Amino acid sequence: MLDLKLYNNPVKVTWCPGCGDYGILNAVKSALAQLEIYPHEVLFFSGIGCGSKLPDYVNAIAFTTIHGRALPIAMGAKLANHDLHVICITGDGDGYGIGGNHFLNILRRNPDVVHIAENNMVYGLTKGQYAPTSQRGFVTSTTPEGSIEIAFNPLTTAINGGATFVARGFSGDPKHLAKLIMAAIQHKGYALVDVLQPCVIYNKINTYDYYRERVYKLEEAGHDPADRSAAMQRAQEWGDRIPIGIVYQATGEPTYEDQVAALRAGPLAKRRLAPLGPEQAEALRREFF
Amino acid sequence: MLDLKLYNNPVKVTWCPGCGDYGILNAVKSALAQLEIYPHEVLFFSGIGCGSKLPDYVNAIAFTTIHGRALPIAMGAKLANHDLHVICITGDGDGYGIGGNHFLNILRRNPDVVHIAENNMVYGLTKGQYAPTSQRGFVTSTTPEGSIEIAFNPLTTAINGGATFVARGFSGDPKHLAKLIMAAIQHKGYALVDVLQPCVIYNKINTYDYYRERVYKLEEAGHDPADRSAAMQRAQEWGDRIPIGIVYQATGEPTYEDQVAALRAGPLAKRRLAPLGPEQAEALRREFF
Amino acid sequence: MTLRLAGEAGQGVESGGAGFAQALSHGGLWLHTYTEYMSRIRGGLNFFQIRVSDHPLWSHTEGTNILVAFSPEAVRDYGPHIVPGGALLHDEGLKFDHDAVARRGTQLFPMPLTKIAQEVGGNKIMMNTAGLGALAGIIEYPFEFVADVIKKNFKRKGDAVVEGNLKVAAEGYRIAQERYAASFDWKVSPLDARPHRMLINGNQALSVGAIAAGCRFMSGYPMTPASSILEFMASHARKYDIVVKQTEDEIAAICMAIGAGNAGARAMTATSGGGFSLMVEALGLAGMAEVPVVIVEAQRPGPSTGMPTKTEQGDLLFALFASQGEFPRIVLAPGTQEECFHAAARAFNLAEKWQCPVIVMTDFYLTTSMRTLLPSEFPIEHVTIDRGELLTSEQLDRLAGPYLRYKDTPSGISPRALPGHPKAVHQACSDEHDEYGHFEDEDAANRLKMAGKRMRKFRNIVEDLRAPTIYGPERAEVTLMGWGSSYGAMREAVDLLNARGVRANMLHFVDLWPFPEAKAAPLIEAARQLVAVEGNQTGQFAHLVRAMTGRRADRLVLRWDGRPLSPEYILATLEEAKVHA
Amino acid sequence: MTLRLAGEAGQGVESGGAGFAQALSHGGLWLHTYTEYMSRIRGGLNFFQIRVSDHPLWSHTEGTNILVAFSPEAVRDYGPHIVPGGALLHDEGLKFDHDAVARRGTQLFPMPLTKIAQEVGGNKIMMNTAGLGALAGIIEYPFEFVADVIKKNFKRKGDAVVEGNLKVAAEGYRIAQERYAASFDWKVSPLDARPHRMLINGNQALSVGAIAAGCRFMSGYPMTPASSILEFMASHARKYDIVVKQTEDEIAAICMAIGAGNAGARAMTATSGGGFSLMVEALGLAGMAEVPVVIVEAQRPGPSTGMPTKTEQGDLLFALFASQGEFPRIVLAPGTQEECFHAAARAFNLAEKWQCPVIVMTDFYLTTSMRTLLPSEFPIEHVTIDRGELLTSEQLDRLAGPYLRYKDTPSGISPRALPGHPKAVHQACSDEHDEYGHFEDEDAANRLKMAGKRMRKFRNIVEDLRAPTIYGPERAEVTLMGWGSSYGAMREAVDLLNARGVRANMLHFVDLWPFPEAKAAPLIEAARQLVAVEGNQTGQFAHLVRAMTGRRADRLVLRWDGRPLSPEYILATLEEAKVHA
Ligand SMILES: Cc1ncc(C[n+]2csc(CCOP(=O)(O)OP(=O)(O)O)c2C)c(N)n1
Ligand SMILES: Cc1ncc(C[n+]2csc(CCOP(=O)(O)OP(=O)(O)O)c2C)c(N)n1
Ligand code: SF4
Ligand code: SF4
Ligand SMILES: [Mg+2]
Ligand SMILES: [Mg+2]
Repeated sequence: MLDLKLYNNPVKVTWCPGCGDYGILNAVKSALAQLEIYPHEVLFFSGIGCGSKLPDYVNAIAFTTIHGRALPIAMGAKLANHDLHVICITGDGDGYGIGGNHFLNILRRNPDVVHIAENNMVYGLTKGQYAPTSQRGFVTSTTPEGSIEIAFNPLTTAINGGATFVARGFSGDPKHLAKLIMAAIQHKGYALVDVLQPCVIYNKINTYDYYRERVYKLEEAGHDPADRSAAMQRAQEWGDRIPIGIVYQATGEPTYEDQVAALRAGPLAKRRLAPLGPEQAEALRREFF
Repeated sequence: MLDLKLYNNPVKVTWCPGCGDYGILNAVKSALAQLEIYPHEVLFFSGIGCGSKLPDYVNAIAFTTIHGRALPIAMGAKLANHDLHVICITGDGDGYGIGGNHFLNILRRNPDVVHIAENNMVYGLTKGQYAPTSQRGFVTSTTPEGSIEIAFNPLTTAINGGATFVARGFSGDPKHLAKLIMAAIQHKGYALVDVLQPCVIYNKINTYDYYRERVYKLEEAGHDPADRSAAMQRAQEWGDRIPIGIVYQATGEPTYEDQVAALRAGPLAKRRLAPLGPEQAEALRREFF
Repeated sequence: MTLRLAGEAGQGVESGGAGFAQALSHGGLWLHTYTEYMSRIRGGLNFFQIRVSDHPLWSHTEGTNILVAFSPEAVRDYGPHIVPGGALLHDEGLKFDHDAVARRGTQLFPMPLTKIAQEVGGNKIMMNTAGLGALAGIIEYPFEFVADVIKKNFKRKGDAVVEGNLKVAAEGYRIAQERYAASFDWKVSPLDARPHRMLINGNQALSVGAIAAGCRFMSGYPMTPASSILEFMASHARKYDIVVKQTEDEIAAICMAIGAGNAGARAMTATSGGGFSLMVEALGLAGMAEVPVVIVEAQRPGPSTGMPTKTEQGDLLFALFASQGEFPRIVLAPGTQEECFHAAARAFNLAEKWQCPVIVMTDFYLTTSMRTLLPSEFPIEHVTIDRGELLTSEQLDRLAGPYLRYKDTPSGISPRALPGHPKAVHQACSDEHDEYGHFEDEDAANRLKMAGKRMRKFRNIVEDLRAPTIYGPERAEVTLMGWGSSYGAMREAVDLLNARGVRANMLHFVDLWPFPEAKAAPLIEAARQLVAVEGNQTGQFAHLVRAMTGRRADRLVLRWDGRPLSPEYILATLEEAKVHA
Repeated sequence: MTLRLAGEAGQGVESGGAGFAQALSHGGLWLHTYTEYMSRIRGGLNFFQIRVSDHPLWSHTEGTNILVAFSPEAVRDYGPHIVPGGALLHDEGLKFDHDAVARRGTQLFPMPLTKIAQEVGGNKIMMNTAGLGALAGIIEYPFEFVADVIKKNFKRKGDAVVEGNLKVAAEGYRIAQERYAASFDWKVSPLDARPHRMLINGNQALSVGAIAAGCRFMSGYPMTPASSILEFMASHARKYDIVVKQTEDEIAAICMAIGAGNAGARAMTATSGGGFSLMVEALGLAGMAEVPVVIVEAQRPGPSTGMPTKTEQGDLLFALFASQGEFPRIVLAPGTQEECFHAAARAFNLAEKWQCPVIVMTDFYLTTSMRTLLPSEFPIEHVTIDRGELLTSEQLDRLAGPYLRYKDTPSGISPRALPGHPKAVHQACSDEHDEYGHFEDEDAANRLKMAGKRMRKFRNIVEDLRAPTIYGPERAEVTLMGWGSSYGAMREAVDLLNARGVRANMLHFVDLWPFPEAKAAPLIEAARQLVAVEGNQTGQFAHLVRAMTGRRADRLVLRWDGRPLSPEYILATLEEAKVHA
């Protein structure tokens, strides 16, 4: 285990006191330390939102991108240098709302990318509008009479869409969450860790207490993550009992990188970049003779 | 039943001879005629693609929009005038690929909109690239070694995402398809009709013969569309046997329009547009006193 | 005089400041408020400042007469903005470098704010009420005005809260007046004439304008500084019969508005630069299919995510040319809150008359700054609603030939029929199309006809657009030229210049595109020294003016540090330029 | 002389035409090909035309010497383009108005094409081979060249197919020569010098340039006329070690390229206007985060879906100003196929050197038109690869202080470290940031520093950019000014004008942005009569030139009917203008 301080940087954290994002930050650092992944070996991507500030607070390579687009940017980076660990941090609006189509598509591709979604069921940074994961009836500044949409379920969507690793954590239990993140990093392929993250300012429904009363651990409930239909069942549970833990995991599926011919000789970014030799050049020209 | 000729217009059809879109066109017209919906009572929307030319070939109100965006435009139109029938025609690339996020979100909203997806599992109009619904291994100009992605399953995605009506038709059986479209139009809420549509030029795998050998009708197989988990099962069937028919239907769910206060007094587009009265005006100003 | 409240997000700087502004407005005073906050929800450093006067104000100005600081950072960062002889009001427990402040000649007004809040009100959170009371005491503004606002604003929280806050405010007032009023030179007294005034910011004014114009549909995706329009419309949806929809992204937002606009509901969306970027493709659809839609582009500093809670006018050329190909669009950039109202109302008329997208450009500064205005500036009930050539049901009943959605006419406007009439079954189309709206994306002659029709429309729009506003003496040595939110700063700069003996005037453009060349060119030509004043780094409007008229601005006064132009900034930059010239 | 093949999509017009062009090229002839097709897969009307000469060609020209028509529509629409004395070659069974054609003085060359195909080849689909054979017979081009191409192109279909086609072509040749060669005036003979020549279109040339420059990653979403770049790269991915990814949309396409570019792979995406619209937000991200990425924008007529398979230069100002805020970007618009190669190669160097997005603008015409070129125009092995200030692993090992990703330097370029080195742990950021890359979206001084750095970079880029090309005599009465694909038409127009005694020259811009003012302004000033020649409706480049230099074009030669500019079109428009002046 590496020293946790390795991941500290001097940037001041700007989250509200009590925000669920703190727990996620701690869990992320702890997972990296336990897996002995050095700051220069991991590439973080995030979008825009409260949660997306997380990479700014970790000493590691990072790219804070634009709202909703962390996943395809991360995928491009992974394909350019698959020696690096790639971890995406998105909000729920960011990752499942505006970024919904990229989410659907990364599921089908299975790159070796970890996706941690800070799911506070609200838009935090823009001051409290409803999010795709907001529960029906949720009252916000843009839904004064309550949301009239069915909440987006990231877990069932991920499993149904082809994800090979799907977990849910709770930021109120950072130790458990760290374990999930470790498992996600170790998983070969796309790994979603959806995190129940209380927003203490804009979500007065899905609070720490709300979750503490409801969450239970799948590993203690005899759940077998390899059982897809059981996983779908668990993924649908919501209300009195909310499962956390690894919901689904399929092993042995090839990653996207595994299947690309051009990547067999090692990461693109590490190849020497030089003009083609005269023979290759001539071959290319001859195609047009 | 109205005269089918009512829906003819003088525009020349530009689809390839044998294209599966012809069967869909016929089925659409037949459904309208059978339901006695006049051309001015129905508003078609489409994106861009071979299939999206369909509305140009029907005498009805139509809006050919941009690639991937028919669904939100249709939703806006429905909210502006919910007296009109709204039918969206999309390709698979159009509706499930670039338009994937709008697809996810219309499922959650349940407007009374019919969505007919011409699923040829390929990009037709741009000359044969793979589509999100292309089966793994499908060889095209952009996947010369075969697609390495898991095919997108519109049916399971729709059911999982909250759709209240999900059906699959086959353009080789336009009569059956017309029945499905009629049921979709009569359904209150979002209704997806995914259509197996052979592209005779660019898809040499999923041909008429391919489907004729495999399709079976759910209504003849004792399937109960109200049974969600049976529906999920059927929606996953692919290979030797491919179900067509109504896969899933939930009745009694309110439509989006039903739940919006401002729509109770009738369609927005039909209200008189006049300046606010002096009292309302004054009330608005007083908010800032 | 300028009062500034500053502290962490969550300390009630904004709500307290707005309340205090109300109290001043009720006293008949004229205000301009200006707020800055950070892109975070708690902590950090925010301020809300109120410039107050006995005559109408157009802008904020630099310098603070009294700073009410709720955090050490507030003292550190904003202490230096206090003018000589000005004061710092703070809780007596606040830790900061007293000497440094005193050395600048600032008076220190420590107050037992926390103590009052706790002991009199029974709750520490009333500390900011205590501060406001104290502020009123120091400037000797009658307590009754403060009390009235407290009663009004805390009403829905119950009597106990009202009572507590009243007592805390009164105690703050009493102590502060006693201790410090005598040594503080600036006072604010209610005026004799106290007509009802509105205290309103740009986004509110724009939303009111939209409601007045019969906006029936709004779709949007939250983005600072545009979100509050969506929120305002949502909170007024039920009362004014509007469908308001937060969408999955900005693409869906503009698409829904286009769908609604095409189906006959006046429709709008609002966003900032990043969201506008996502709307670009559909903007072109509205142009090609000739769909009326209003798009508010509330600018903030870019590129990309940039500075989400700061201000800039950096998106002008982007808005003018966004989307592939060439099509009619209208771009308006109101300069003041009242112009926001009028621009919004006009936007809906222009959109329907010319059947094209209308972009209304504002920015963080204008959207969040409030000014006091007479209600007569908001003639809601007298707004004209002009739907342009929209065929009525009766006209359609009488239609002889087939209905041509894209009829080639001399004006370029094709009379519009809403979907639903049996005689007007028609198609709208994003591909090049014939007059019926059917695909015709091959034929050269048809292309020339239809593109020609659209361009004719574009050229004709200009007749509906307005010349720039002129302010100041007719023959001037210096002409300031600007657009959008810089109006107020330019106007006050012109006054200052003239007061200093420099004959200056200004040209301010609200109607930007199609560029009102015929109306503007002579005015621009006439300028002796033309100074472009813009909140961006490259002088985008100067670029436009040169491209359209050939006239190059002689000087540029640009600001791009995320802060708004102010009269002083304009003057100082002009001075500097002289020095360097 | 120009040969045109025309018929329905699916009749092999394009593949047959390309094969015939190869046969001519192998004879040492110089070619320019031009194709038009419809936005449909079968049916409709397409053509492929070959202009052939014994000297290099720069453009297509109007008028066809011989039309090979496979459908009645081909005769109807293109018959009128046949020059006096020209001929129409057609299947004897083709139904069309013979008299109308004959009345125009066109010779009719009916041929038993179907019959030959069926009887000699055993398959009707060889009819188009019969036509090509006949065409060769009429122009008396030696059959061996045609035979060689048939052997080459049908090889993978097996010997029987090769044999069949050879026999069919020979029979077509024989009959046509016998019957019509004598009465057809234009002949094509192979030249004595027959060095290897490349026959290549703009998209192919651009793709070859990208491969030559070490492009390692391409993501894209199909869109005419850009798709063939993605397809070319996909088909060469394995051989040249490139990751090629078709994405879910254009947003993902540019985002993946940005991710790859930032991680150290030379990355590109390609699209047309509608897709570029969707890329606008991420374009700004690349600008702000300073990520090298190459974006090809292959224009087609807009607005919106427009005319998907036609040509236009309508996106210039959009590309220049797309995305909110102000940031460095580079825009290149190659004018010819060889320039496509060079522009692509330069684009990757410029992107990495200046760490910014580079947009390469082409259009349907340039991307699909082929020209014969000497292989020496494509010095693939001599392309320079300049990655700019990219710190090596060794340099990083020796780094003393902390690594500053966005170091404020005199050039504005911050030396780049790729992710992965222990000494260069760093962050890229879309918000305004400090030199480390950490969020700093509040501080005014930091903003001025960082925005200043980026703008300095932008201003310095211009030193790397090239002046416009001048062609024609130095002192001219008329100067044609243009950009991108109009090069060829302008150049031939200049030759024609000079031949007619009008002293004309031209200025052609490949490097558009940052506008190479210092290099271009004197040339523009020097023009006596400045004529902007552009494939759009509003004169976008003329706008730009006026904005940057103050000089207004004296005349505009614009084309926006979906067809490319041609020498004749330019001349005719100039004539017309004179008449109307
Ligand atoms: C294109 C675009 N649209 C909108 C925004 C404004 N925006 C910033 S963060 C955010 C949503 C935040 O919600 P979420 O992703 O759930 O993150 P949270 O703040 O809740 O952690 C939005 C809409 C933006 N930055 N870019
Ligand atoms: C934004 C944008 N990107 C790309 C295109 C080009 N394009 C037109 S149709 C199409 C895909 C067609 O596939 P699909 O939607 O499956 O319809 P089909 O032609 O197969 O019926 C594409 C990519 C476009 N018009 N707009
Ligand atoms: S607003 Fe909510 S999500 Fe954002 S920092 Fe505060 S508590 Fe966390
Ligand atoms: S390409 Fe395929 S989908 Fe398109 S019209 Fe032809 S057969 Fe139909
Ligand atoms: Mg959230
Ligand atoms: Mg398809």
